[in-house]
Amino acid sequence: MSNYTKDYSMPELMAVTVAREIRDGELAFIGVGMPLMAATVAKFTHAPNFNMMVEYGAVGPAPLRLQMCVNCAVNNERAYFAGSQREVMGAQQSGFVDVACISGAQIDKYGNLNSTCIGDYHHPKVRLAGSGGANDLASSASRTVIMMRQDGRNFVNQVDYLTSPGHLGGPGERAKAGLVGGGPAAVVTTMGVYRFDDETREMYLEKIHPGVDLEKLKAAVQWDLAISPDLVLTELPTEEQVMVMRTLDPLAVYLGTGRQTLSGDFEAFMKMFEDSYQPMVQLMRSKGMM
Amino acid sequence: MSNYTKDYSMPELMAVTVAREIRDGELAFIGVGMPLMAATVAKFTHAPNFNMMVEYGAVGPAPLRLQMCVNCAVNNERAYFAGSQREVMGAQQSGFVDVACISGAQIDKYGNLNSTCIGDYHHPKVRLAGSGGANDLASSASRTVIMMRQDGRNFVNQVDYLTSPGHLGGPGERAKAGLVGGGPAAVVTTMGVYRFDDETREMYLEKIHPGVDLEKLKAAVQWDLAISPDLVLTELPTEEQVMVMRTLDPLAVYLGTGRQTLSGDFEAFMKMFEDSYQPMVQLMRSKGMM
Amino acid sequence: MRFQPIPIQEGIAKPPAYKIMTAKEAITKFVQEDCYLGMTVSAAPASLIWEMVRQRDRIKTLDLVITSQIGMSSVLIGSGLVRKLEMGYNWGGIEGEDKVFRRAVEKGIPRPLEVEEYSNYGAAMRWLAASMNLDSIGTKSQLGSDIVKYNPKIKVIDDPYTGSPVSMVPASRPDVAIIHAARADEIGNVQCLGLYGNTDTLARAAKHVIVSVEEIITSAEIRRMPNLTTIPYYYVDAIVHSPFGAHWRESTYYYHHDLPYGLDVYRQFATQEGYEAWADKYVHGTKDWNEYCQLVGYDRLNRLRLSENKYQKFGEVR
Amino acid sequence: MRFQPIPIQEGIAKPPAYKIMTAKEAITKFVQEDCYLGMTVSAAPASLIWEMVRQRDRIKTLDLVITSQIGMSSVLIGSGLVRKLEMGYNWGGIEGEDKVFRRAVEKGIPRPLEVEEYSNYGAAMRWLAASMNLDSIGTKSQLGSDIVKYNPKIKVIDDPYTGSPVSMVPASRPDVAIIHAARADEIGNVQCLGLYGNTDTLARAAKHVIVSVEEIITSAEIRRMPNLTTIPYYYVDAIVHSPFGAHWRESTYYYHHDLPYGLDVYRQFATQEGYEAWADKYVHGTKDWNEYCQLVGYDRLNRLRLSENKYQKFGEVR
Repeated sequence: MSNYTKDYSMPELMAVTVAREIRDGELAFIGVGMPLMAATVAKFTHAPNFNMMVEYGAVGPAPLRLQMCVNCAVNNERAYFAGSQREVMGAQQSGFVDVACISGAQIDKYGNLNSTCIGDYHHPKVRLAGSGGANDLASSASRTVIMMRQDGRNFVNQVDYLTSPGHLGGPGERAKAGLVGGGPAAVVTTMGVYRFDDETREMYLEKIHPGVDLEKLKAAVQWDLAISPDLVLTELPTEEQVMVMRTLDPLAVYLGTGRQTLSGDFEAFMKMFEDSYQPMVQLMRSKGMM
Repeated sequence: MSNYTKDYSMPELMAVTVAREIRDGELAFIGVGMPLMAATVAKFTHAPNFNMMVEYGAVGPAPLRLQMCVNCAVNNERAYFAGSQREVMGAQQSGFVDVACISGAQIDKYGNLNSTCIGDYHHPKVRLAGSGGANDLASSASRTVIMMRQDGRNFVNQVDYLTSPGHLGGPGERAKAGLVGGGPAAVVTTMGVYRFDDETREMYLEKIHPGVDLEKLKAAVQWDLAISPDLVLTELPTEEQVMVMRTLDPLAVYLGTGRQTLSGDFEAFMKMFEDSYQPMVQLMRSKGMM
Repeated sequence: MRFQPIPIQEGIAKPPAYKIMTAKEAITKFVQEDCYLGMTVSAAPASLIWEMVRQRDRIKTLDLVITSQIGMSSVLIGSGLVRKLEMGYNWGGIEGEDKVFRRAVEKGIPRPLEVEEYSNYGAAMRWLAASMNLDSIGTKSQLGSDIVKYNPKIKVIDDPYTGSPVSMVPASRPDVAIIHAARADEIGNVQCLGLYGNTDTLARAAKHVIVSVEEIITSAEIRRMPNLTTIPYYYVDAIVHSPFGAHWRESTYYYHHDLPYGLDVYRQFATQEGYEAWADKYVHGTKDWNEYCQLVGYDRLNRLRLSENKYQKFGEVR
Repeated sequence: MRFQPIPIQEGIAKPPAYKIMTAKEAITKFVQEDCYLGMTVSAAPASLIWEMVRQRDRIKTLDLVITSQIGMSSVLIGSGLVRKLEMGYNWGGIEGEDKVFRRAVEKGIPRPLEVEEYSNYGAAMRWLAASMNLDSIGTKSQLGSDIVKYNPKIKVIDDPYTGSPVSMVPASRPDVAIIHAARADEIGNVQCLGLYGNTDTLARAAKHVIVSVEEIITSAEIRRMPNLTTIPYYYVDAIVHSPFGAHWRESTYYYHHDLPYGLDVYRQFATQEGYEAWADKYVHGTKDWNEYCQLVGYDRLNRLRLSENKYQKFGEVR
């Protein structure tokens, strides 16, 4: 089954790597963008009984088209449940979410994330979106998988604003703060895959992406990064995994330049749905999903 | 319109008297039994835009048959809303219930009710049902209307257990306790109709039922009962009011001996629905309700 | 590849696996001695209650938590299974005075019954709190009443923002919830149709959830109107197919309350001997719900169904 | 006698009266200067937002409370109406970076914007608290984060039962809620179909509620499936009939997100001049929602509808 391909982009590699963090039968809290692509890959390949939970109130959607947003009509498509945010967020605070995918603009060695502001909170250099559901998921999901670009400046000693708790200041601090979830289990970046030491709760490098230079990676981390003695290359995407992503999102809206393509071009947008409809039907049928 | 009738029973007089406490356009929290009959009279006569709220989660049912219980299937019949108790109880705690009908086994002069036990709580002579929704409604409804038998022993100086707050110990005490509702507005018994003095919050007799002796009524109250200087006779039921009750409940399940009649008699039960179906359809049609 | 349900795993979220079992299997698997059992009465999970009474020698003792119960808790209390009752209300409703409850509280027959008491909303909020993993929650009910005086688990505190009094109730997290509902698919997505009281929060508060249903439907039917799903599959451990499973009580869109039966049962419950005679015949004398229905008579049950459907049927206005 | 809707009276419960009015009438009647306005984005109440922007000279200032907003709040912030934003999240979603929000917070353009910040669930719980008339409620979110550090309105306390830390948030009771939904009858029973986020609790938390809908339906249709009623009439002040009323965003079962339009709008919003040019043309340049739809083009809107209905239609699986 593992027909690896070299025909992939970096966002596709990241999405596939995140997908592999999702196990069959699990319930995962998923936003749009890369997490959605990862979830879709998981569902259509190794985790057919995994289900998505979407923040505005959907569980288990099985759509034939690309979601646009966490409150999007598409999330209702053949879902098991559609209703309130309270339902899904209440379930997640109660520990029913096995895995959640979150992100941030900055991260520290304990996996604490900032998605609120760069610079001083009251006079920000860059104002960002704020927590959204990220703080909630970081607080209460059984485990989180963090995805982010690694740009050389955002693996920091201290985040400018701690939006979403990782392991806070180290061992035992989550429990002391009253947090019920397990915290971050993995960080998937444009350079590699990181996990957290069971004892110190500090991040270490587990896998490095093909073609990434280890020294450059280390230079892109402000602290003295621990490296796994068993450091391996990140597993490549399979042909099927890449096919799934390109079938659902042929214009690479989430993993490429689709948004630039579509801005103002209504005909291209309508065509995207028309073109992807039959391939998606065939994909769903081939997987016994419809 | 007021064609008064003398063909009525005491429970029917009480139900009609309670019905007159309900104003058009209001939202009333209604249980089964006498409150249901009162609500039905109101809806079919002077308050067509009044709606019932039922504890297990229904609003505005317009059934063609007799409700059996607050969680009964009948409450779903052509309702505006069906769902959770949280919905209706949350609304009522927020003040959306204009009027609620409650009852109890004992009452004191401030309208505090006991529906929990007779005698000591830990060693009760008679164990009763407990609060149910009565405490909730007594706490938060804009006003309550209390219905009860007056048997000579239950208008007491002190209730054995204060299940549902009336005006507690007098003026200002509800607000001090943190209660958000207005408390009892009227008490309708087998003898008369009582209201509460605006200043002292003590109960006084406003109306006396036809045929009831005032001295006997006073003797049936443990405290020195205040009597309105404008004491009047309770208004009689109209022919239409009695007709409504007997159309919905031809065997007097709630206001008579219907339960004895029906115990073990399945055929009589089926016949009750068959017999009442067409008259109810006609009644609903005559009122423009279907 | 077909989507195959996978085996039940350990974990909080129940997987989307095949969950249909018999009442006997479900009760045997999930309800153990000293179980803290939550139940609601909309609709009544009668087929599950009967099965617990059948297994009373194994189960021995239950601590029962309800909001309000009308009728059905009598069957459990009369069996001697219930040691403690956390409640807002317990009575017979239209069937009248609950003499089973009275005997247990007043005279300790068939065993002493400890009562922990709230208002209905207070009791309901305990499941709401647990459904969100909160340890407690406030309500504006119960204030100034003897409910607070006699239940030390209710704490009246000042709201930390406004200083207004609020009565706090502790979260209730039953070991097992038993629920009756209209429909479910085989992986446990449950639709309650009509009024459902506190069923939604109870299912979210309990560690294990057993749901008996009138109908098993396809997952495609669930997916047709996902807004109607009251309890998503991840809360549910077992689905028990029990047509007429709420008898003598009602099931919205399916059948009407069997009032003559209920009144007659309550007449028999006036004495403990009467209770035992009824239970011997209708519960212990039947091996499962189907046999109970045969004893009541499917002709009778069918007429209750026709009567209900004359007035209302799902998706129609009649 | 016909059942006649009665006039609106004073009181908390809104009566079952005829409530249909235009967006202009509803906004004029209920949204005043310094209004504390609650809104959700599922679906987006675009027709009501446009109308507030048209009336910005009268309304002058709003304090806005949201949980998460994707796109639509930019239109209000860019207009200069918003003085304060209580929020969990504010960004463009798939449309990208919200430069309107950034300009307001970073540079005070077009006016300074005070931000009061929660997690999404923390923000949502504020409406849940208000929906039950509680002054505050707890959550297990926000603990240990800087959200608590920078928002003094969040209080971390020990649960009175278990001593576990819980972050309390104060109830939010907006003066007015603006909501977009699928369907309503003329007395204000509202059905949200599909995901509805926090719409249910917002409607219960606010003092006045304006709901724009895709379709006006009969009360008989409401009564056909009362389980689908998301907001009963007693919460609702005004129903505004706004077909395509969430454009450029989606409305489940009605039409798809108009992503090319949204992306183009966000491109224009990169500068305040761009915002003003867009608003001049599409908001101030149209007198009502129908004119806006004409400007966008009903042919285009209709194609979005056909696209949505190819994938899903209410009551069917496609």
